[in-house]
Amino acid sequence: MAFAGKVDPTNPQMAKMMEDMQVADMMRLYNDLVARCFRPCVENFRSSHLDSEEEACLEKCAQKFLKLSGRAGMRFAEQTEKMTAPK
Amino acid sequence: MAFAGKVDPTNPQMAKMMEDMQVADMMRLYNDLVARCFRPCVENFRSSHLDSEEEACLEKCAQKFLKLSGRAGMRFAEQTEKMTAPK
Amino acid sequence: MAFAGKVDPTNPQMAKMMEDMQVADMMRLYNDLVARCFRPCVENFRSSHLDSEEEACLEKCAQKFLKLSGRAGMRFAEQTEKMTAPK
Amino acid sequence: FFGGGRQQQVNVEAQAQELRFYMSMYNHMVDECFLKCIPTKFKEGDLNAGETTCVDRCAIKFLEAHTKIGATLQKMNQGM
Amino acid sequence: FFGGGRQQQVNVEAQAQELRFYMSMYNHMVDECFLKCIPTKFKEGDLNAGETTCVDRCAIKFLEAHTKIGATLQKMNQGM
Amino acid sequence: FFGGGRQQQVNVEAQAQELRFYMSMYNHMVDECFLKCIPTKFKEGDLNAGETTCVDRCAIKFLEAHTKIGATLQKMNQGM
Repeated sequence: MAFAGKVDPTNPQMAKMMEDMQVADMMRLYNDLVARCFRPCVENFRSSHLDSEEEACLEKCAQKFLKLSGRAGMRFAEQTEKMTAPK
Repeated sequence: MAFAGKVDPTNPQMAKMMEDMQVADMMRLYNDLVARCFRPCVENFRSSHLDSEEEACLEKCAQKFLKLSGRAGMRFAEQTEKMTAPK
Repeated sequence: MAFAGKVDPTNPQMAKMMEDMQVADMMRLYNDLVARCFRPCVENFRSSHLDSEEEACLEKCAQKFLKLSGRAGMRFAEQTEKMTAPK
Repeated sequence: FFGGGRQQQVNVEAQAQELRFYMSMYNHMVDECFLKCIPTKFKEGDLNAGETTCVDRCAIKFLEAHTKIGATLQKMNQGM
Repeated sequence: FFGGGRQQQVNVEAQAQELRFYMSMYNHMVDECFLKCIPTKFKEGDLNAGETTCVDRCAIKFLEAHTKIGATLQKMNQGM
Repeated sequence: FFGGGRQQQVNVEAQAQELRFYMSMYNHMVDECFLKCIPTKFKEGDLNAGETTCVDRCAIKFLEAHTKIGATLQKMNQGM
């Protein structure tokens, strides 16, 4: 996580808490991503199954979102470090 | 709930947790439903009170939403059962 | 908070819980407000820094939102009191 | 008297849940009324007269909608 | 046998997390299908035939999308 | 030394709350920048050059907006 530097991971209670939060955040990300990509990618309901175009759209949407998350996370880490730098 | 089959209800701790989650989910549903139906149904603020058309709109919106939830829940239960079927 | 009257603050456990909830709510408000105001106020990405027009927009948006919250909170307190009035 | 701690614990949790319900209701109300009453060209930091009237009415109508939808939920629960 | 309380505690939490995952998935599905299948002019409280068919298909497609995106996440995790 | 467990507990909760704040801030940033920088016709799975530049700027501007709004909240708190 981009903000892992914010806490003390040597504290075992802290480590446990971070692990729980990471699992919860991963689940949230997964569910949000499905809804976010479903909205623009699946627009017709003439059939009960995804066609190949919809599948490709969902895949590209998820990939783009994760790449954007990573990129934005780098900027986030840099900037929040700057703010808290002069200890 | 459509996913009640996912947990062991004979465990008393589990049963207590499910009950708490159901109450919390019911409250969330109620509050979300008000906002969701308010948005399309209430559009003028020339008066401080709902007129009969707005009231009818809110009622139909809530009914439709709950019926959709039930219907979608049936499909959800069928499909997630299929995925986890061959035990 | 507009609904502070809903609980018994002389109970120390209750007071602690309300304090925790207020801190969590304040953090949520802050983060939501940034996203809410960023959306209409920041529309071009030709530069990496906010220009003075965007800064002014963000400030007015936050001020208006807080004033609206306060005003709506007054109505909320009045009306929910009315509903629960005849003790 | 003994065991009162447990009772109190339950009570605190029930009150916490009620408080969370009211907070969520209030937050939704603020969101919807901001959306309905405030144009996104923010000309000033204050609420002008038209916006103030709109917020007052919007808040009251939102709470009426809350009551209306609560009644609908109850009616449907009984009907099923 | 002793210490079973602790084990059970962990188990309850894991199951709670799983349940929360399914609840969130279901809630998102309902949200998206309401958006896709129900026009905001609500003519009646029932689902009409077209809406019913739409909801059935929407629910199934949503779950397929869930599987598809799960697979994409896994592929990307391994690729990195 | 005794009672350190309690102290540590408080500390863990405070840090958890801080962490949740940063996670929420980061998640909002990602949401807004996805909305602003990515057209919904997804032509490929990678970010192209224009999108990459947009994300970099969007992330920085979002954090500036965070600071700006924080300052506004503080000013208003003191004014009241």
